[in-house]
This record gives sequence, C-alpha cells and structure tokens, in this order.
Amino acid sequence: MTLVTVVCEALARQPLLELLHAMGIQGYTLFPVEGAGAKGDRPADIEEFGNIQVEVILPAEAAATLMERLSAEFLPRFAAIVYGTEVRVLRPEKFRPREP
Amino acid sequence: MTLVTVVCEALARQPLLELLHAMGIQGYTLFPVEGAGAKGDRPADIEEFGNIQVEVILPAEAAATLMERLSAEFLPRFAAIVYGTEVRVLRPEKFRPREP
Amino acid sequence: MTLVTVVCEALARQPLLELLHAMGIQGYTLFPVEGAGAKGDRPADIEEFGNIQVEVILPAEAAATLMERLSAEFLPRFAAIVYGTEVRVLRPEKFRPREP
Amino acid sequence: MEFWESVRLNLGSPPILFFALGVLSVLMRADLRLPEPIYVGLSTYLLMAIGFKGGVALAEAGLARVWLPGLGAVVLGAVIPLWCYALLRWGLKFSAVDAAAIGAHYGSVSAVTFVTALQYLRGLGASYEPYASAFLAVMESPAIVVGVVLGRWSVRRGGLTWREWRQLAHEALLGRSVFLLMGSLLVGMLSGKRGLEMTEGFLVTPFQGVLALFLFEMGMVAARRLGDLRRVGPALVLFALGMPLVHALIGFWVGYGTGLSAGGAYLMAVLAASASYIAAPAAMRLALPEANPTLYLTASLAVTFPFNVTLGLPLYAQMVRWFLGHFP
Amino acid sequence: MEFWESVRLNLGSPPILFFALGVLSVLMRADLRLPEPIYVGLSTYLLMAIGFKGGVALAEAGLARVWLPGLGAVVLGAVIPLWCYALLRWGLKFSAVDAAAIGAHYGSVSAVTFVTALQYLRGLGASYEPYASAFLAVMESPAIVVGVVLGRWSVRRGGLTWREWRQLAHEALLGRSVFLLMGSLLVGMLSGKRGLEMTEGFLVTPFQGVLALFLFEMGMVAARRLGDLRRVGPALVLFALGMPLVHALIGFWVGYGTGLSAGGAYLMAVLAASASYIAAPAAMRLALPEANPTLYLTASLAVTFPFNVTLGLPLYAQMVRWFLGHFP
Amino acid sequence: MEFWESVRLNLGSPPILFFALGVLSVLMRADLRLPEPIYVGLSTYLLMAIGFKGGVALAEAGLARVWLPGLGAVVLGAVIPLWCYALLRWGLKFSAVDAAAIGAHYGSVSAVTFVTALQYLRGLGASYEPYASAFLAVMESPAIVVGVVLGRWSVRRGGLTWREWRQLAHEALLGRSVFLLMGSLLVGMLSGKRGLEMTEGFLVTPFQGVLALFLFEMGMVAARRLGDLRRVGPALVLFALGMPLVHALIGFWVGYGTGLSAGGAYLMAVLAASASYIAAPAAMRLALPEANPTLYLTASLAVTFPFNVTLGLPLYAQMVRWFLGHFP
Ligand SMILES: Nc1ncnc2c1ncn2[C@@H]1O[C@H](COP(=O)(O)O)[C@@H](O)[C@H]1O
Ligand SMILES: Nc1ncnc2c1ncn2[C@@H]1O[C@H](COP(=O)(O)O)[C@@H](O)[C@H]1O
Ligand SMILES: Nc1ncnc2c1ncn2[C@@H]1O[C@H](COP(=O)(O)O)[C@@H](O)[C@H]1O
Ligand code: NA
Ligand code: NA
Ligand code: NA
Repeated sequence: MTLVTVVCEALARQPLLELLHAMGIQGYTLFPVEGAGAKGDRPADIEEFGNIQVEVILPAEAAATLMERLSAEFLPRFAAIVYGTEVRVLRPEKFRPREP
Repeated sequence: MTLVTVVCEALARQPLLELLHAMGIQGYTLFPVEGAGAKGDRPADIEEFGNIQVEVILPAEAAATLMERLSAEFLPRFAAIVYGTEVRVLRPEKFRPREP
Repeated sequence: MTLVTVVCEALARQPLLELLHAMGIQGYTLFPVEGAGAKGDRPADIEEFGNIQVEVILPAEAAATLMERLSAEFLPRFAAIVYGTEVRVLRPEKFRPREP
Repeated sequence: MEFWESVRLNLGSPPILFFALGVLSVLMRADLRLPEPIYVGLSTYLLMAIGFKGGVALAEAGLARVWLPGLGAVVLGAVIPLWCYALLRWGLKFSAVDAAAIGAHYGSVSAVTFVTALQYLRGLGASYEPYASAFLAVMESPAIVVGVVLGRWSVRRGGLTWREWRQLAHEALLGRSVFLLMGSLLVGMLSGKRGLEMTEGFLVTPFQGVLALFLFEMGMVAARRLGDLRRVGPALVLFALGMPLVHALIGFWVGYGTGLSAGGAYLMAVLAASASYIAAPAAMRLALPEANPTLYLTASLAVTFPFNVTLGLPLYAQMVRWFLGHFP
Repeated sequence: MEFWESVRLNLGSPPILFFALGVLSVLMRADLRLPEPIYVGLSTYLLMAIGFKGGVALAEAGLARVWLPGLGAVVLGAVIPLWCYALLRWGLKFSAVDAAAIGAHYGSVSAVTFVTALQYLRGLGASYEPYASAFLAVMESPAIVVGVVLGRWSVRRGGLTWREWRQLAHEALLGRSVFLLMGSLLVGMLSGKRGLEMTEGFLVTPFQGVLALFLFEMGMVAARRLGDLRRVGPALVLFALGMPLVHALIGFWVGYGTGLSAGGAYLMAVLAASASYIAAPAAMRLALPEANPTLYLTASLAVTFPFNVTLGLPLYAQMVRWFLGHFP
Repeated sequence: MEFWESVRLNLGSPPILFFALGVLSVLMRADLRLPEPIYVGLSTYLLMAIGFKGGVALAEAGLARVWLPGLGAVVLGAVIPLWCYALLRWGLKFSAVDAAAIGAHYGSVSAVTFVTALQYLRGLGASYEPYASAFLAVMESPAIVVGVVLGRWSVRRGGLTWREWRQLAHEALLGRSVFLLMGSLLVGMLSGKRGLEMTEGFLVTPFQGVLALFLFEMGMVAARRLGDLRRVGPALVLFALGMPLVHALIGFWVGYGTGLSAGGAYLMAVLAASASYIAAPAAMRLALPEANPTLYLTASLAVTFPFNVTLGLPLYAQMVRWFLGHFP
C-alpha cells in the first residue's frame, strides 16, 4: 500500500477533494498545517492563508494514477508538494478505491 | 524501527492510550484530524465527532505485537485505520517499551 | 528523497527553524501536536507546554547532514525525537537546499 | 397568546433564525466550518453560565423545594429508555443493542434545547423556577446508565463486570457536560448573589447573543447529518418526531405533580422531550460499540433536536395551555 | 472638526492603536501568533453583528429607501475592475490576468475597513443610515465575478463554460463573508427590534472592544506581508495608495447622488476605496490560479488596508467636508 | 474585616471556586481539556484589558507619581533571584543552574495572580492605585535576565556572548506577555478616558467573569502538574510555600516605602510573592536548557500559584492589617 501525502494551500481543499472523489477514493485524512516553501511562508493565522496536509492510503497502482493526475491537474495550479511512502496496513481490503 | 500510525474516532482516545499503556509503551504523538472513510465523514467541527491521529515509534517486533493487538482488540470496536512505516530514528534506545 | 520528522517541545520552534535556515533549507511543514515521552506528558492545553511536529523533505545526503546536526546541536538541549523516512516525491528538483 | 403567534415568536427569535441560517449554509454548501475550539468555548460558556445561575437560585430556594421534582427528573430519565427499548425492539424491529442505545439518547437530555426553552419562556413572559437547570444536570446520566445496562444485557445475556460498572459510572457522572453543569451549580451555590453580581457582565449580559451564535453552529452540525436520514429509514424518523410529544406530556405531569409551577413543568416537559446528542453518543461509542451510531445520532441530532427547538417548544407551550387553561 | 484633529481622533482610537501594536509586534519580531480559531471566531462575530444590526435597521427603513443606493453600490463594484484593469494592463504593464485579479480586489470590499469607518463616524458624531451594512453585503461579489470573467477572457480568449459559471457564482455568492453578512441581514430583518433587544448584550455592548482586539490581530496579519513589498514594485504600491482616493471620490458621489446622507455617502466612499483581502484572494486562487497572489495580496492587505484604516478614513471625511461644506 | 472572613471572601468568590473546580476535574479524571486557542484567547484578553485600563490610569496620574514605585518593582524583581539562588544552592543543595532558573521564576511575576488580587481588593472594598498594572509589566523581565546570567555564569564560568545578550534581551523584553502588557499600557495611555468609554463593554463589563473562566482552565493546567510533586522533593515544596511569604513582606515595604497606598503596597506584595510559570519557563528552556524544567515548573505552577490565589491573598491582606493597623 502507498500513503500519498499532499501538503497544499488551504484554498485548494475543495478541488483536491473533488479530484479524489472523481477517482472513486472514499477515504482520506486531513489536517491544517503551516509551512514554508518556494511560494513563501504560509502562517497559520488565517485559515485562508494556511496549508492543509491530506493523507490518502491506497494500493500502489491506484497511488501511481493519483500522483500522475495530481502532477498534471493539481500541481500547476496550486502551491503544493506531493509525496508517496510505502506503508503496511491492517485490513488492506479497506483501501481499494471504488469505481468512480 | 517502525512507526505505527492509528487514525481513529476521537472518542477512542482513552481506550487506545490505555492499550498503549498496558503494553508498556511510554511515548506517542497525537493530534486531531478530520477525515472520511467507510464509516462516513468525520468533520472536525465537534471534538466528539472528529478523528485523532496517533503515532507511535517502536522496535519492529514490538510494533508487530502492537498491530496484532490493535487488530484484535481495537479495530472491531472503533472506526479506525492502522498502518506501519519503516523509519530510521536518532537515539534508537529511547524507543524500547518498558515491561508493562 | 528523505522525509525528516522532528517532534519537539513547542518552545524549540525558533531554534529549530533557525537551524534549518542556517542549512539553506527553505521548505518545511509544521503543526502542533501533543504527546508523551521520556520527559513526561506534553498536553496541548497551553502552547508553551505542547509539542510541534516539523517535517522536512530533502535529498538523502542533505537529510543525513541535517540529522547529524540535529543530533549534535538540538537533541542535547530539547525534548525531541527525530526520524527519517524514505519517500518518493513529485518534482524532486524543488527539494534541493540552497547554499546557506 | 395564540398558538400561531407563539410559534411565530419562537421562529422569529434570533437564536432560531441563526439556527436556520446554519442549516441553510450547509444545504447551500456555503461551508462556513467553525473550528472545533469555537464549539468547545461556546458550549463551555453556556454550561457554566446556566449551571452557575441555577446554583445561585438553588442556594436561595433551598434543597427542600428541589429534591422532589429533582427525584422526578431522575426517575423519568431512568425509565424513558425502558419503553423506548420495548417500542424500538418489538414494535419497530430494531436490534436489541440499537434499541438500548437509542433509548438512552431519549432518556437523556439536550442542554441546548433546554437553554433555548429558557429564552423562549422569557420571550413569552412566563415565570419559572430559576433553579431548573438542576433538573437538567441530574437528568443527563441516568438514562445513559440504564441504556448501557440494557444493551449489555441483551448482547451478552449477562450483567456488567465490576470494571465495566466503574467505567460506566465514570463515563456517566464525569462526562464533560455533567461535570461542568454540576460543578457550576455547586460554584453558584457557594458563591451566591454576591458572586452573581461579580460575574453578571459575562455570564448574564451577553448570554442570549452567545446562544444565537452557538445555535448558528449547531444548525451546521445538525444539518451535516441530514444526509444520513435516508440511511435510518422512516420508522426511526417518525419515532424521533413522535416520542418527544409523548415525553413532553409525561414530563409536564411529572413536573407539575412534584410541585413545579407551570413554567417549571414546561421545562421538565422540554427536558423529557429532548434527546442527547453529545454525551449519550460518546458514552455509547465506548460502552456499546456494537450499536450503530448512524441510527442514534441521526435520530437525536438531525431530527429531534431541530424539531424541538423550532416547533416543539411552542407545541409544548400549547400543551400547557390546554392542560392548565392558562399560560402566557 | 479640523482635519488634523480628525486624523488624531482616528489614530488615537483604541482599534487603530491596537492595529499599530499588531504591526509593531511583527516588526519587532515579538511574534504573538494568535491561533486561527481566534481569527475565525472574531470575524464571524463582527460579520454577524453588523449584518444583524443592519438588518434590523433595514426592516425599519423599508426596501424603498435602500434599493437605489444598493443598486449604485452593485454597479460601482462591477465597474471598478474595468478601469483598474485598463490602468494596470496598459498603463502599468501588468499581465492581463494579474490586472484582472487586482481589479477584482479593488472593486470588492473590506468588511473590517467598513466597520472601522462606522466607529470613526460615531467618534466624529456623524449620523449615517444604520442599514449601510447592506451596501457592504451587496458590494463584495460583483467585482469578483467581473474580475474573473475579464481574466479568463484574456487568458483564453473565450468565455467561461457553464460549469465554470456555476462554480464562480457559488464562490462569489456563497463565500464565507457574503453568506454570513447576507444571512445575518436577513435574520436581523426577520427578528426586528425585539430581536435586537435580546442580543444587545452580545452584539452591541462589547462590539467596539472586540473590534480593537480584531484589529490587533489584523495588524499582525497585514504586517507579515510587508516583506513582500519589495517584490511587487513601486508602481503597484502607488496604485494601492492612489486608487482608494479616486474610488472614495466616486463612491461618495454615487452614494450622495442616490440619496444617502453625508454619513451614508461617506460610508459608500469607504467601501469603494477599500479592497478585499480574504474573499477576493480566495476566489482568485480557485478561478484565476494563473494570477500571482503576491501582487494582489500585498497591494490590498499590506498597503491599501493599513492606509485606509489609518489615514484614509480621516482623508475621506475631509473630502466630504470640502464637497458639502459641512460634516462633523 | 476578620481574617477568617477575608479568607472565606476569597475562597467563596467565583474565580477561586472555578479554579478549584478545574483542579477537581483533573483529580477526578473528568478530563475537560480546553483546546489551546481558548487559553491564548482568554490570556490575550486579560493582558490586553489590564494593560489598557492601567494605561488610561497612568495617563491620568502622570509618570511623576509612578516612577519611584516602578523603579522599586524593577529592583526588587532583579534582586529576588540572588537570595533565592543562594538559598537553593548552598542551603538546599540544588545545582547552580537549577538554583538560578528557580530564582528567575520567583523574581518574575504571575499576571493571573495579580489580576485575582485586584478582584480580591475590590471584594474587600480596598482602594489601590489603578495604574498598578504598570508594576506588573516592568517586573516580569528583570528577574529573567538576572537568573539567566547567574545560570550561565555558573555553568561556564564566563559571561554571555554579545549574541546571547541580544537573544536574552529579545526573549525578556519581547516575550508574549511583556509585549502585550507594555503595548496595551501604551495604547491605554494614548487613547485615554475616551478610549476607555469606547471599549468598556468589552474590556471592563465581562472582565470578572472571563477571569473566572480562565481560572477554571488554570486550575486544570496547574493540577496536571501535581503528579510531579513527588519528583521535586519536600525541600522545594517548602521553598515554594515559604518564599512567597518572605517576598510579600519585602514587597509590601518596597511599595509602601516608595509612596504607594495600602492597597498599592498590597499589590506590590502580591507581585513579589508570585512566581512566573509561562514567561520564565519559556525563557529558561531557551537560555538555560541545562536546568531541569520539572523543578521550576512544578514549584511555581503546582505549588506557589495555587497557594497564592487561595490562601496567599488573604494572608498578605492580614499582613497589611498587622503592619498598618487598618485595611478593609
Ligand atoms: N522541503 C519541504 N519539506 C516539507 N514541506 C515542504 C517542503 N517544501 C514545501 N513544503 C510544504 O509545501 C507547501 C507548499 O510549498 P511551495 O509550493 O514550495 O511553497 C509549503 O508551504 C510547505 O508546507
Ligand atoms: N484510504 C484512507 N486514507 C487515509 N485515511 C483514511 C482512509 N480510510 C480511512 N481513513 C481515515 O480513517 C478514519 C476511519 O476510517 P473508516 O473506519 O473507514 O471510516 C477516517 O475518518 C479517515 O480519517
Ligand atoms: N515512541 C514514541 N513514539 C512517538 N512519539 C514519541 C515517542 N517518544 C517520544 N515521542 C514524542 O516526542 C516528544 C518528546 O519526547 P521525550 O523527549 O521522550 O519526552 C514526546 O512528547 C512525544 O510527542
Ligand atoms: Na429526554
Ligand atoms: Na472597493
Ligand atoms: Na515574584
């Protein structure tokens, strides 16, 4: 299984969740973070100016597809980073995306 | 070393920490998150309706035991996911559980 | 690429960010957490008594250097843990530290 | 007052209008998420304020006048889950553990519904025992205990272990809202009128406005559960609309029969009619994890709560008018 | 009042002094970060309070007296982006999409600037139409829509798709602040004087003090952007200082010409002069992601906003004095 | 007033009762965790309010009457760490760096203790210099600087580098609470009576009630440290109970000797008796990381702070009665 993590500006929340939804991905975990990067500081003082971190666990192939789509559709528009980590999950059957 | 991550409903906080305690695990990191999964959306508007993410680092064998016990005692009762990641820690001696 | 995670007392925020800065690292992600460890409980009731988790992605060699410096300069002073995880990033060129 | 006018009075009050606005924001997907600390802050404030004011009043009235209706409230809370269980299990064919869990919710109470009823009474110009929040405080736990015992029994055909009893007592008596309410009552009793004067500018002056803001948030919280309505089925929805009426009736007579004024009996009716959606769900998740949270949460939070604060409050007032022939 | 005295009156008022303190704390690196829920809580309170009070006033005044200046506000908001676009694109050589995005910000409004102006008028002793917050509510969205359409057109030489129109309308009409303001206006209209009495202790009594605390936070928020000043160049800084003056002038005449009192026209001037720094940036990020956020955010948040609340407010008052020969 | 009655007056006031309730909630494991933004919001409010009101009073009184007791406060704060260091190091055999760190805490001050003392004086009916919060503001930092210098010296047998001095000054003078207090004092001075009228509904009306809520939270925060009592040993617990008495005595005479009224000298006694548990620990973690935080935090937060707000306040009042023969 792969854990795909996206750290992006909080305003990108809706587009990101829609992309997940469009891919049939039902499960994710999300929390607000602050950060800094190429696009400057993102303090957590105002929700609209902060970042969110979104974590999605899914099978390797689905993760590859997700990362490709993020690369093509998401990263050009929003300040964000994306990375994948190998993880071992309990109950792997839970993490299969449905047909969208 | 293995990082065991549990994302579960916030109401499971006490039982989870008790399980860790019962296994002699002293160290953990915890923060509130929101999420969605098989058991529906878990918005972060009310603490009682949200999720928490708990991260525990421990040696591989201890991690295996922890994941087994979570699988047997915790997952049947609470909305949760559990996964393990290989990590390289500084000061590995810090992470050995004591005898409970 | 390596994801270096530091969980430390919130009061160490400034020194930690300064260390990153001194190493030419521009990007990081940060959020408040609570936790427990060898130095006792760190409840999240007062910012000054809580923890923060800082995540930095950088190339393997830079990560090794960072972890060494943390080990030498940071861990002796503050309640903290440090660990590294292998991750696969999109747009790896983003994560190269500049010359400090 | 005319029935329709008293409906209008409630629906036109800022708290209820802001509640509707919160619901609307979710339905229109305006998504105004308020962060969780705001919720904690507001609810702590409200519980602290009503507990404290109730305590001051309690110290003045003396326990002699309070124990009988208080006992009535406790008993009522404890028995409501019994008939709910019977109806849900044998009438509506729910599983035993779900029937027990839902019953616990309807025997327990909703502090927000109670507070909204206080404002409504004030708007009507009706008087009531100012220590009525003591009934709120004692009525939260009994139903939870009864519901859990019922549920455990039916799951395992056996009682609770000693350790489980202890955990259950802890959950039920030291839950956030019970502790805060009981504690603030005590603080109010100990500090008396003088303490009330000191804290009036915070605990009294802005109270109604804070309630409006809080109900705005609660409107959103409740509306987010509306999507689950389809999942619970029409039988439970009808239960969630009908039982409050039955319980209000019983609650009124318990209050009136134990010596409360018309206003006080009205509040007892509201308590009986209200269903818990924070304390009871939390206790059920821990003590009856086999029960399906979608059922009890949707019923109490997405149906009964909105019904009570909008139409229930004036309906119960009308009921009092019918029974007593007078009520503002 | 003398001009300098009216400057002093503004700069010496607690909200503005706390704003300056917030700026100072960032400049001195004292770093008093307030957590985000505080910001959400305070801004929700302020929007709810002005919306509600405006709604109560609106119900009293009747729509007949409001629709014309309201229409003026909408039209003004919609056309400001046009000339800003022209000036920025052909005069100052910004890219088309940046010009459109910046224009949207200056056509839209800043609620905090408006509220500060209300307090300032009260300090001056000037009267104004109490339903003026309705103009604030209707003036936030039009410029955003116009700016996005302009920007899309220039990027793609083509209009918006049906789906994009829907998203845009959603963004513009159901954004946090528009929804809260419009909703609270409605609640105020429906609950009237009686509702205001109920909630006065929360929505009125502490209002000015809460504004002071909020401006303290906004001082920090704005100051954190000061470092970007170098990145936007002197032309945009001058734009951000000069356009408010022009817009205030136009706004005043639109207000006065549509029948508002001197105070009301002053508020219309302030609305025209103010630039959005929350709603507009949020909409731009989603609808015009090609535009550079550093440009529009720095201009509106780090230049125009501080300028308006400190020197702008008394300057616009002076302008009214010049035009009308009288104003407190 | 009788001693016991003045004890009862304090212990029966809502802030102290809510403090006790907070302690109780932790002891009974009711676990009402309030999220961190609530703490930040409440403490910002309290510091802002007392700073502002003190500043308004300061502007009226003029600096001429304030500088001498202010200087007394600074000097007192700076010298307290010296004898604490000596006693802890040579008397109680603590390590040099721990002795220095603990000393810094007892020379510095607790704003919450001070505010509680203000309410207590008001309850007693005693008058005091309304600008006394200026003494609070100036007394927080000196001890921190002295403590750090002492500690560094004993660790390294050498002074601080230039860079360390700068960091230390930054920490001590631009820490959250010092900056907020000093800044609000300044804002109060600049905006005067008129500014106070504007913000009264927020900074004055609800103040005492907010303090009650805040002390409820502080009760929990302090009680969470009670478990560490065993780890610090009886010597330090006695130190944490005894030194406040000694410091109150000295503080009273410093205040009285520099011309303050009985009430003002009482407040100076309270300041001297109080120990810092936010600003000083933060500075120590950064500047003296070798010191053991369990020692200084447990002493100041879990022993001295609860002692002061409950028994200390009436004890120091009794002390004033003994010395002056009169005090309400
Ligand atoms: N090297 C990094 N390590 C960890 N997080 C990063 C890194 N670079 C960027 N981020 C996060 O990603 C967000 C967007 O990055 P950027 O687009 O580079 O501004 C930042 O605000 C950070 O939260
Ligand atoms: N595929 C997933 N990726 C990341 N987090 C998940 C995933 N599935 C579930 N979760 C998290 O685990 C919680 C419980 O999941 P569930 O029991 O499936 O409702 C959810 O609320 C999410 O926060
Ligand atoms: N085994 C562990 N797993 C996860 N987090 C830990 C662990 N040990 C310590 N921590 C975190 O690191 C912080 C500092 O640890 P310590 O210095 O051991 O008190 C703790 O407050 C926890 O947040
Ligand atoms: Na009930
Ligand atoms: Na404008
Ligand atoms: Na002191």
